[in-house]
Order: sequence, then C-alpha cells, then structure tokens
Amino acid sequence: MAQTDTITASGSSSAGEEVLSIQQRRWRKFRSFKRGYYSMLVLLSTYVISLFLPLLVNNRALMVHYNGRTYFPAIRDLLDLPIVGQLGGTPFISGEELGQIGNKSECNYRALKRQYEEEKKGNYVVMPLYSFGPIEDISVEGNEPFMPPLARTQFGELRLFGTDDRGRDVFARMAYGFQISFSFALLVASLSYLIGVPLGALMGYYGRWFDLLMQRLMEIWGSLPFLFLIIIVVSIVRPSFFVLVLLLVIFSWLGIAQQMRAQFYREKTRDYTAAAISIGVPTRKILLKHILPNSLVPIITFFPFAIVGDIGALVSLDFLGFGLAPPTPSWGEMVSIGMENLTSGYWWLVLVPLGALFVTLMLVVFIGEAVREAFDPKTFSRLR
Amino acid sequence: MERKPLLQVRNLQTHFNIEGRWARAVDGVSFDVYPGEVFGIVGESGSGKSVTALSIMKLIPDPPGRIVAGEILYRGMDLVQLDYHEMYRIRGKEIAMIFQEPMTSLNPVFTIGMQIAEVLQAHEGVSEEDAYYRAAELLTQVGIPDAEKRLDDYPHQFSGGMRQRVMIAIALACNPSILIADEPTTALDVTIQAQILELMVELKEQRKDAAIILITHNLAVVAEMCHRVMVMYGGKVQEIADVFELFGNPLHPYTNGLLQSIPRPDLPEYRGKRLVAIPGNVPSILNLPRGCKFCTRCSIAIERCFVEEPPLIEITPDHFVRCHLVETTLAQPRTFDGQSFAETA
Amino acid sequence: MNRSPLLDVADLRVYFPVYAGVLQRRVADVKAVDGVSFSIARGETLGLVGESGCGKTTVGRAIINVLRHVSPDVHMSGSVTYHADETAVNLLELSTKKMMPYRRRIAMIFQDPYSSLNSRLSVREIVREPLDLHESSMSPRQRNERVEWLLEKVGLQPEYAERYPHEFSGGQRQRIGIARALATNPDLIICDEPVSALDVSVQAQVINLMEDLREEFGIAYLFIAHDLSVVYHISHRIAVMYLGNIVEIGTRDEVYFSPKHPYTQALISAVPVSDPQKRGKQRIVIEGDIPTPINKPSGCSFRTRCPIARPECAQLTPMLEPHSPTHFVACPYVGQEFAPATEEENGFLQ
Amino acid sequence: MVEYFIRRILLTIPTFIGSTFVVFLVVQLAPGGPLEQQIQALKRGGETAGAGLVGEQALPKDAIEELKRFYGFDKPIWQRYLIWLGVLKRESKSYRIMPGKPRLVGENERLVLVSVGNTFELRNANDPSRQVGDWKWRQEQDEETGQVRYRVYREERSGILTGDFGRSYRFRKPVMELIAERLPVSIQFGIISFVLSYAISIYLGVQKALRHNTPFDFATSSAVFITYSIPGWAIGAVLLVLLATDRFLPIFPLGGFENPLYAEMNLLEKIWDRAYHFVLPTIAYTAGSFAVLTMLMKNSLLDTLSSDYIRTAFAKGIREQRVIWLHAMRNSIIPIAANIGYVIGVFFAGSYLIERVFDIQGIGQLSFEALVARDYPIVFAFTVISVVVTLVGSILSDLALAVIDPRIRFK
Repeated sequence: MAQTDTITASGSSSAGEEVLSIQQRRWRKFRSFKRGYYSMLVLLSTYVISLFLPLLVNNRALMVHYNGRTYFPAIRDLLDLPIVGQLGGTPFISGEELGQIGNKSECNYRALKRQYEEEKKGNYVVMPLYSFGPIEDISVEGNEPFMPPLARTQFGELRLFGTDDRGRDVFARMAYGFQISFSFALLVASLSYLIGVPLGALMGYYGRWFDLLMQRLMEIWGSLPFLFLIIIVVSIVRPSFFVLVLLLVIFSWLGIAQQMRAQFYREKTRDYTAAAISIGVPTRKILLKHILPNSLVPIITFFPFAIVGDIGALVSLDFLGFGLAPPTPSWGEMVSIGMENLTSGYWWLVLVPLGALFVTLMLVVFIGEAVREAFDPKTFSRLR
Repeated sequence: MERKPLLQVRNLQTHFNIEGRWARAVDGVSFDVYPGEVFGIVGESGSGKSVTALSIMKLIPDPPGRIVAGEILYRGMDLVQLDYHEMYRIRGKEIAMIFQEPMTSLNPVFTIGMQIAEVLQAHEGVSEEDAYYRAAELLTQVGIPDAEKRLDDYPHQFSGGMRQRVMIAIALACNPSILIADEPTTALDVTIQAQILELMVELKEQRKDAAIILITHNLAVVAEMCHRVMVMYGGKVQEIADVFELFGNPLHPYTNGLLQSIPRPDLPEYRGKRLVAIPGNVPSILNLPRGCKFCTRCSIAIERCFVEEPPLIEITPDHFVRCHLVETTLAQPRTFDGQSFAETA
Repeated sequence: MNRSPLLDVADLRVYFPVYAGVLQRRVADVKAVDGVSFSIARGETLGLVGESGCGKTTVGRAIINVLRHVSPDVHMSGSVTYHADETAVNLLELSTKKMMPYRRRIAMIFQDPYSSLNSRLSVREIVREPLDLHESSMSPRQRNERVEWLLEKVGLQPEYAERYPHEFSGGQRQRIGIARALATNPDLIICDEPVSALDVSVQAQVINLMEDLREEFGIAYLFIAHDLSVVYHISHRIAVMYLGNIVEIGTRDEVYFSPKHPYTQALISAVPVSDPQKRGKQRIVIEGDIPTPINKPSGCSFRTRCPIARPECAQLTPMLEPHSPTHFVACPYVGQEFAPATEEENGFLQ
Repeated sequence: MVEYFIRRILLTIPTFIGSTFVVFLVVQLAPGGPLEQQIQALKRGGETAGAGLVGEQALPKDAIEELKRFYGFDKPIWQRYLIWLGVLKRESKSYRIMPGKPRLVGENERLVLVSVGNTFELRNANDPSRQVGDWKWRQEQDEETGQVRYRVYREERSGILTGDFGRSYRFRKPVMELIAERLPVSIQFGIISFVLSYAISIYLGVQKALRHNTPFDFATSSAVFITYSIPGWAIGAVLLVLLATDRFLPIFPLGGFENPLYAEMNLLEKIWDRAYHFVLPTIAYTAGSFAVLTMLMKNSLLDTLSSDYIRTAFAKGIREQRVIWLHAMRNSIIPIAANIGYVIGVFFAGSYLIERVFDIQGIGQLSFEALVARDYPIVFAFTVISVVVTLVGSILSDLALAVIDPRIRFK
C-alpha cells in the first residue's frame, strides 16, 4: 500500500517539502511581510534598549572616580526603572560627597565632570551618551526653559529636542516616555488577557447562567464611558503606576473576554471537541489542550491593537493631567505643556512627543497588520 | 453527425495561483454539447469539473484563477474573447447556471420575487410589474405552492429543496439555451434530490433544443439523467462516451474503478462482496504526476504511463478515452487533442 | 441472532429546549430523538439511515454521552444499556467520572475528517490521547509503539506520526480518526457518516478498512449514514429513522428488498441507480419537505408526506410492530392499501 | 421583530440601572466626593469649589447636617441611589421649626407646629384652617447634645429619571440648563463628523476592497494606519501646530467655535466663519472612527464578494455596478451598521479631549472643567448622559441591522 500513502497536500506543502506545523507556517508567512517583520525587529530592539535608558540618557554619571573611590550613580536608576514611573525616588549622592563644595543636594555630574577636568587630580566622571535626565529641571544650573531643538547650553552641551517650560530636556523625556508608555501598555494588555481569556473561555464553554450573568455585567461595563470614569477616579485618588494599570485593566478585559467567549462557543461544537469528550478527556484538558489553542487566532491578532489602544489611553489621560503622577516623563503631559504654550511658537513641545507616539503606534499597527494577514488571510477574488 | 454543437469547448486551460504556484485546475479540456442533450461531467474533488463549468460562464474568480488558453464557442462565438460587458448578455440569458449550495446561493437580504424579477428586467427589458408577474409564474412552474404570496418571502424562510427550486426558476427565467447545473442535488436529502431531478427532467421536456450540462460526482445521478458523459480526473478529460456505452463498457481504468468501488445492492453478483477500491488518494492539483494523471493510482499502469501523457483518442465511434493501454479499433480515430474536433468531424 | 447483546437502547428521547419571547422562556423542544429503541449484538453492524434532521447523529452522540457538554440544557430520557462482561449499566445515568471506564469500550468516528482532528496536535498525539487516558499501565514507549502499530493497521506509514492533520487528504484523515477510535480496543464504534465527506474513489477504501477491522477485532458498529447502498453493504441490520423515530428496523435484506413502511419505500425508490439501463423505473416521489423537529406533526410524523396517509394517522402514534421475528415496522396500514413492493416490482433484481 | 425590540429595550433597563449604579458608587464612595466638596465650597464662601486648601471658616454643624440629609447620607446606599435616580422621594426643602413658633417656608407660606395632645400638628400660621400642602414634620435628635428638635420638610421625586441632575456648584444653575446651553455645539460637531466618517469610510472601504493589493490600496492604507495609530485629539493637536500657529502655515484659527464678532456678521460671513472654525476639529473627530470603519467596510466587502450569492448574481447576468452597490453592499454594510452605536458613543465620550484641544465650549469641555473643579452634578450628568447615549446607540445599531437584514427582522 505504498502508493496509498503519498502525502497529498490539502494545503500548500507537498512531497519533499519539510514538515511544518501551522504555527511555523504562520511565522514564515509573518516574516514574509517585510514591513511588519522589520517593524517588530525595530520596536522590540528599541524597547529592550530602552530598558537600559538610565545608562544611555541620564544626568547621573555612569561612573565617578573620586579620591580613589568609584561610584556608579546611574546603576541605581537602572534598578529602579523596571518598576517604571518611580523616577526621582532613588537615593542620591550629594554634591559635597564627590567634591562639589557647598552642594548638599544631589550632585550635578555634568558640572562635576567639568570640575574634575579642570582640577586634573586624576578624578574622572564618565557620563552617559546623552547627559540629560528626564526630570532635572530649571533648578539645575545651566537648564533654561524653552530651548529650541539643537540648541546648545552655555557649556556647549547639545539639546537634541530642546527643553520644556521648566527646562527639562525634551529628548530625555521623550525617550523615557517611550519606555513607560510601552511598559504600561504591555502590562495592561497582558493583565487584561490574563483576566479576559479564562473568563471568556468559561463563558463560552459552560454557558448557561454564568454566561448570562457575565454578559449582563459586560453590557453594563461596556456602556460606561470608561476613560471618563477613570478620570473621575484619578481625580479623587491620585494613583500610582500600578493602580493606573489596574484601572485600565478593569475596563479592557471586556473585549478580550467577548472574543474568547465567541471562539469557545463555536469551537466546543466542533467535532474534535466531541472526539475528545468521547475518549474521556477531562474537561480541564479539553479547555486547555484542545479548544484553547484553536481559539487563539483572533486574540493574538488583536494584541498589537490592544497595545495601540492602551498607549493611546495613557497618553490621553496624561494629556488631561489625570495620568501618571508628575514629574513622571510622559508624552501626554508633554503635549499638554505644548498646548498651553501653543501661541508662543514652541512647536517642538507638541510635535516631538506626538511624533514619538505616532512612530511607535505606527510600528505596532504595521506589526498588527502583518500578524492579522499571517493568521487570518483575507482572500480577495473578484468576478466581473 | 448531422447536429451542430451548441457549445464547443476547445483546449480550455484554467489555472489557479495557490500561494505563488500555478495549479492547472483545468488543463486542455475539449468537448461538445449538442442541443437537446443532457451532458454529464463526472469527477471527484479537484478534478476540474466545477472549474470547467465556471470557465464557460467566465465566473473564474480573478485572482487567483485565470483562463489561460482555449476557446469556448457558443453558437460559434468565442466566449473567452468576449469582454465582461458582453458576457452580461450571455449569462442568465443564453447560458444559465445553478449551484451546489442552495443555502448560500441566494442573497439573504432580498426577497425571492426581487431575485427572480431582476433577471427578467436585466435581459428582457420588461417592466417591474410584469417581471414580478412572470416570477410568480416561474415559481409555480418549479412547484412552489402559493407562489404569489411567497414572492415577498426571503430566502431564509425557504427550505433547502425549495431554495434549489428558486434557483432553477431564476436559471430558467430567460429560457436559456444551456443550463449548467453544478452538483444541484449534492447538498440535498435523497427524497428531495429525487424531487429536484424529476423537476429538471420535466422542465427539460418542455424545451427540446436546450441542453443541460450536469456536473456531479454521483455516478448514479449521471446514469439516471444524462445522454453523454465526460469523466474528468486531475484537470483532464479521461473519457467521453454515450451514457450506455460508458456504463456498459468503461474503458478507462479510472472510470472502471469508480464504477466498481460503489456498493451496488441492486446487482446480486456484487451483494456481500468486498468492494474493489481504487488505491491511493485524490492528488492535489498542485501535485499532479507528469504523465497520465491517474498513473499513481492505476493498478495496470506501465512505465510509459508515468512519463508520457496519453492522448484522448476515439476508441469506438464517439467513445473517447485517454489511456495508453486501450487500443483503438477505428481506422481513422479522432482525437480531441491537438487538432480541432470540428475539422476531423 | 444468537450473539450476546452489547448495547440496548430503550425509549431514548433527546430534547433540545428552544427559548423565545421577551423573557426567553422555554417555548418548545426540538425533539431530535423521540423514543428510539434498538439493540446491537457483539460484532454486529447496525445501520442507521435517515435524512438530515431525523436525529440519527443525535442518537450516536447520546450513546457516547457527549451531548451534555456541548448543550448543557439538553433533556434526555430512556436508557442506553451497555452490557459489560457480566453487568449491565445505563450509560445515560453515569457521571462524567463513572463514564470513564466505558469510554474505552465505546469509540466514535466522525463525519468531517477536517474538523474531527485537532489541527494543533500531531498525528501521534491524536492517536495516543486515548492510550494516555486509559492505558496507564503501558509505558510511554509501549504507547508509542502501539500508535505506530495502529497507524500501520489503518494503512498509514508510521513515519507520518509526527505530521499534522492538515498535511493529509480527507481519506487519510479519516484513517487517523479510525486509528484513534481503535486505540483502546473498543467493543463498539459509533460511526457517524464516516464516508459521506470522502471522495467517491476513497469511500470504498475506508469501507473495506472498516470491514477488515470488524473481522479482525470483532468490533460492533453503529453505522450512521444517509447513503442506503453503503449502509446495505456494511450492515447486518438496518434501522430507518424519520423525525426522531425509528419507522422500520430489520435485517438488511428485509429493509432493503421488502421495505414495509411507506417512508422506507420512498427512500429506497428515490435512490438513483448507477445503471442507465434501469433508468425510468417507477419512483415513489414523496411530496413536500421534511417538517422541522420543533413542530412535529401529531400522531404519525410522516403523515404529512405519506402517500397512504389517512385521517386516523393524525391521532394515532404508530408503534413498531413485528412483521417477522427480525423485522419491525411502525405503520399499522402496511399491506392494506399500499401493496408492499416486491423485489421484482421494484426492479432491484435483474 | 416587535417582540425582539421590546425585549431589546427591556434589556437595557437593567443595564441602565447597573451602569448608573456603578457611576453613583464610584463618585459617592470616593473620598473627597460631592459631600466633602460641597462642604468645602460652603466653607470657602461658595465661590469656587476647586481642589485646594480647606478654608478657615468653620461651617455650622447644622449646615453640614442639612447637606448630609440632602445627599441622603443618613440613609443606606441603595436608598440613596434610588433617591438619586428619582424613584424614591427626597427631602427637597427642609427647615428647623420650634413648636409653636411660625416659620416662613417657601415664598410666603408660614407654618406653625401646634401641639395636639401628646403629639403635634402642622398648621398654616396665617390661616390655621387652610391646608399645609405637602409639608410634613418630624422629630429628630441632635447627634451631640441629644436635644430634641423639630423639622418641617417637603418631599419630591426628582432625580436623573426626571431629568433633574441638581445644580452646578460653580455656576449655581441647574445642570440641565448648562448642558442645554453647550449641547448644540457638541451635537453639530458630532453629527457632521458622524456623517462624514461614514460617508468617507464606506466609499473608501469599497474602493479599497475593489482594488485590493493595488497601489491605491497601499497608498490609502497609510492614511488609515495614521488615523488608527494616533488618537483623534492628537491629530488635532498636530494639525493645530502645523496649520494654525505662526511657526508653520497659519491658515486656520487656533481654536474656538466662532469668531468673537460672529454676531455682527452677515449670513455669508457667518457660514464662512463657521466652516473655517469647523475644519480642523471635524478632521480630528472624524479620524477617531474613520480607520476602524474603513477597514471594517473593506474586509466585510471582501468577504461578501467571495460569497456564493454574489456569484449567483453574476451568473444571472446582472451588471457589475449593480452587483457591487446593491447585492454586495446591502450585505457588507451589516457590520458597519452594527457599529453605529459604538461610533456615537465614541463621539460623545471622547468629546472632552477634542473640545479641550480646540478650546470648544461644548459639553465635553464643560464636564471636563467640572471634573477639575469637582463640580459633581455636572460630572454625574455627563456620565449618565453618555451611558444613555451608548445604550440608545446600541438600540439604534440593532434597528439599523433589522432594517438591512431580514433574517433579524423575522426573528
């Protein structure tokens, strides 16, 4: 019966071609969409790099060598950063400790560097690539408000995107803003998946009163103006980063649960589920091993768009002044400063953060389109 | 042959682009359909029978499909060369088609009446009122009771069998010369299938000069309905013959295999015996062998079959077979390949 | 039949409630199966024929107890008695847990070879799953060996075990489904239209395979199909269903060659024959459509389409009555006004 | 079908109750909620009630109690909610009264509490024979001193169901009046951008579907992606910087709804001025739903075009234009119609962002400012109205679906 078993492709693979699972084929397909694939490479690498921002963009020195002792001030920020938004909370090294006479508050490392170079005592300071931090403001010597892009400070340091109303560096804030926005969105999206997927799955599989009840609840939830409600809550209790994440999760698990529910509702009637039941697979395993992997396509393709929505929501909240607590660098807050000074011609205050927002979201949308195309290709055929 | 063919298909090639590779869904198909006959096209999935039918209607979705070469001569006019504006005058008026899936073939958001009247308005230029009047008549003709009332109903209010009747009414509205029926009864239950076949025979009686092209995978339906039969496999015509000839003297190993592999309780000699199965699987059209398309499953295949595709050759008068192992008995056998059939005829 | 009984289905009813109205009250029931009784002996094949919506699939799924999972509000009554070696159990009453030991004894093959295999699992995982659940005494290696042995049994190369279902054709997928059903050495396999989705030239292969397996392992089949000739070919006995009821049951020759019930007669006469010589035989074409199982006609559910219907049929619900020790028909007027067609008259014999 | 809609409308009642209860809870239970705000407002002399330092002035205990009573803080939460809804009666007017001493209530009604046996009776002070109307009295105890006091009060049903959202703390006007003043502006933008986004999306979606994978499709996709990636208000902000500030191309106004001299203009100038002020905000509004609708339209039409009944239509010899715009459109529009409610909701709920960017004095801006100033009655009103708009929108969606799709109509 050798002939009987020549593999005949019902899909695209044929004899001689390597064996690929559906996932592998989808990954290949995704990679063939260059725009989406490269967007993903760019975005992921940027995000990974952004986790090390304190070593790249910071007013704190990477390394200070003073009188035989070595300090690593920026490293502390690095430890602080994964729990984003806690900037400014790190203990600092005072200026006096490093030889800045009369400075009992935090050391000004840029000044320190100049000081050491003048002193030539063998002490040295290694500054990060871009030596301005996101929250140091006009109170630090040399910081001027409303410096235009590419302007130089009195010490000749370059301000890539200028400064804002309080003399804070726009480039540094933009860069940190990316890190925070993206982490925020990833966290919100992942948490809402964590809630939405099992809830939706149970609704779809068990149905009955649980489903009815949850659907009513979701209808109520869906009719609420959620961003406005969040603003109300935020206006009353100024939330931390994580509370804000939770607030958004409370409203964003809904869509995922609904999609999951529809999927499970449909998949449970398919014959492979009946087959699994007929051989006695326990329910938990049917849900996890059989139905779940077959139900993931819509929510996987939705993930990038969830990220887009969550970043947009955070920026909107920040713009209104009800997002992350100041002085956390955030794009929305930057825009709102820009809008307040709209007539003064400080265009970069609006265009830089919105440009960053636009580029980031555009990349995510490109990824999303490619993922959707790879997972759920649209057939186009036309008759005439 | 004194009759003039109504439809002559010559060397039709319709290819499909599947993920970057071209599949020859229909690969050089030639046949004639004469007035007044029921011409059957038999084949399994992927044999190209439906694509052949859609090619005649020029309803190949593009992309991914395309008629690459060939002629489809309807009353001497080459449909392949017509542009799509001119096709609108052919479809529904000269050649009509009914499809396999009655449940999805009617537009769910329009009334039955509108969907029938629309054809009449498009081709006959009748007023809306007249069109609806005719539509009611047509519904009665295809055996739908209370036709006038049901004109305002929507497809979802009809059962599958009823919908197929509506499809037939739509197809017959303008009295086409050719009716192409693509698996018209496959989706229906046996008792409903009998009704629909009966109806088609009845309607056929009313117009002697029209032809029906009946596409099916069910040999029994062919045996009941058709005058001549074409067997397709792998995008190629494998055998064309009169229905009695084909069933009585199947020459192609594939035809023979098909006939033997279906249970025949009506024949005492087969009862209780093991079925004779054709080994192997229906090949994907992306993956056809180089020589004879059937060689991978043929029990009598010789080496030549794997490398060289046999021609479709006349074995006995009007019985064409594509097989190296069948010898013609005719002094001057005709062939569909290469040269025009009309010339040799 | 002197073979020992394996499965007794008695007065099985399966109702799916229909909700409607402002308050979504239960307004009606889809009486998918409405009092069905039959039995299957060891090693026997019972064919179950009927048109779409007659409840034949539901019968199969009720026996294997998968309905409740998919539609939790289904209402089932009657009994499905499985005769294990010495004891008999009513499968309908068993909890999911208690059902477990019987799941290895009764397996199922599905109609759609595409949707009945989980596309995310490899062939090995699919065929091994019942072994993992029921043959815990086997070592993983033994299980893998058995998977390969099973694949070979159903005519697939064991090397294909690592491949995924989408790489196989319909016929091959159906073989995988059969291998999965065979894995635990069941006594009974419920075959839900196992060949109707397959290409004509592949159908015969699968039918032959199923017959071979029956010979080799002594499996009993409940063979559900709408194609009468296929059912005749593979079955020992045939039951004909219409709108949730069995209207006729008997040995295959009794049902196929001397059908008594007008519906069976119409059904058999409606089947076209693959022989143009026999064209134009007198058909009993029954008019109209099959009513929906929500609004079943009162009394005899076939009366709306029955050529011999009488006014009394609206009141009287016919019961299966014996015409021979093995042949039961649910129509009291059989043989009175409508002469039962003999083989010769029907033209089935040459 | 009628039954379906009755069911549909009835089902919104529990949803309405549920959503308003959530709104009520969020605002009521939060620390620094309305009560505290009001108290602080009174402390500061009632001018502004913005967040800030607590005033020096001590508030009379009486006044606080009165406020508590007004907000029903002496009652359980569910009663408070029902009062707020307008289902239960609330004490609308309430005065302290000493037994025997007449008290002026209302315009010129004087009431007196007359002792009758063990208990009292409320009489009209001017003419004891006249009815006291719906005034009632009750006895109460001072929380601290335990003194027995008496109170006359009047009850009425007034709440969000009766359209009474209370009075704004800041403007000292009924909220409904304030909203009615600002509504026309927001509605004009809403309707114009609703119509525009549907018109553009449908046309563009169809063209994109028909020219799938052509240069046209790719080119327009970028526009779609841009509007998808950036929130509408952000697009507005970018446009403002680029097209309204002196720095780049100052061709549009920096914001506002109309020229300050609008009233003195003639009709032509008025129309021009309106249009001039409308361009940028309308783009920002429209962008909010444009991308989603366009892609929905495109994908839906692609699906429809490959369906069997479209093939049937062509097989009948129906011309392409008719097949696409009649047969295919009627079916493809279904998901678009289903989104009507969503789009309306987005316009309404998102309005505060765009109105803020363009400094348009609409209800969005009003409620946002109210939120900053903790003027809760307005905030309540805005949230409740957006819940209602969303619910009405979803019923509208269903109605539109029923008009288009007979399968729903005959359910």
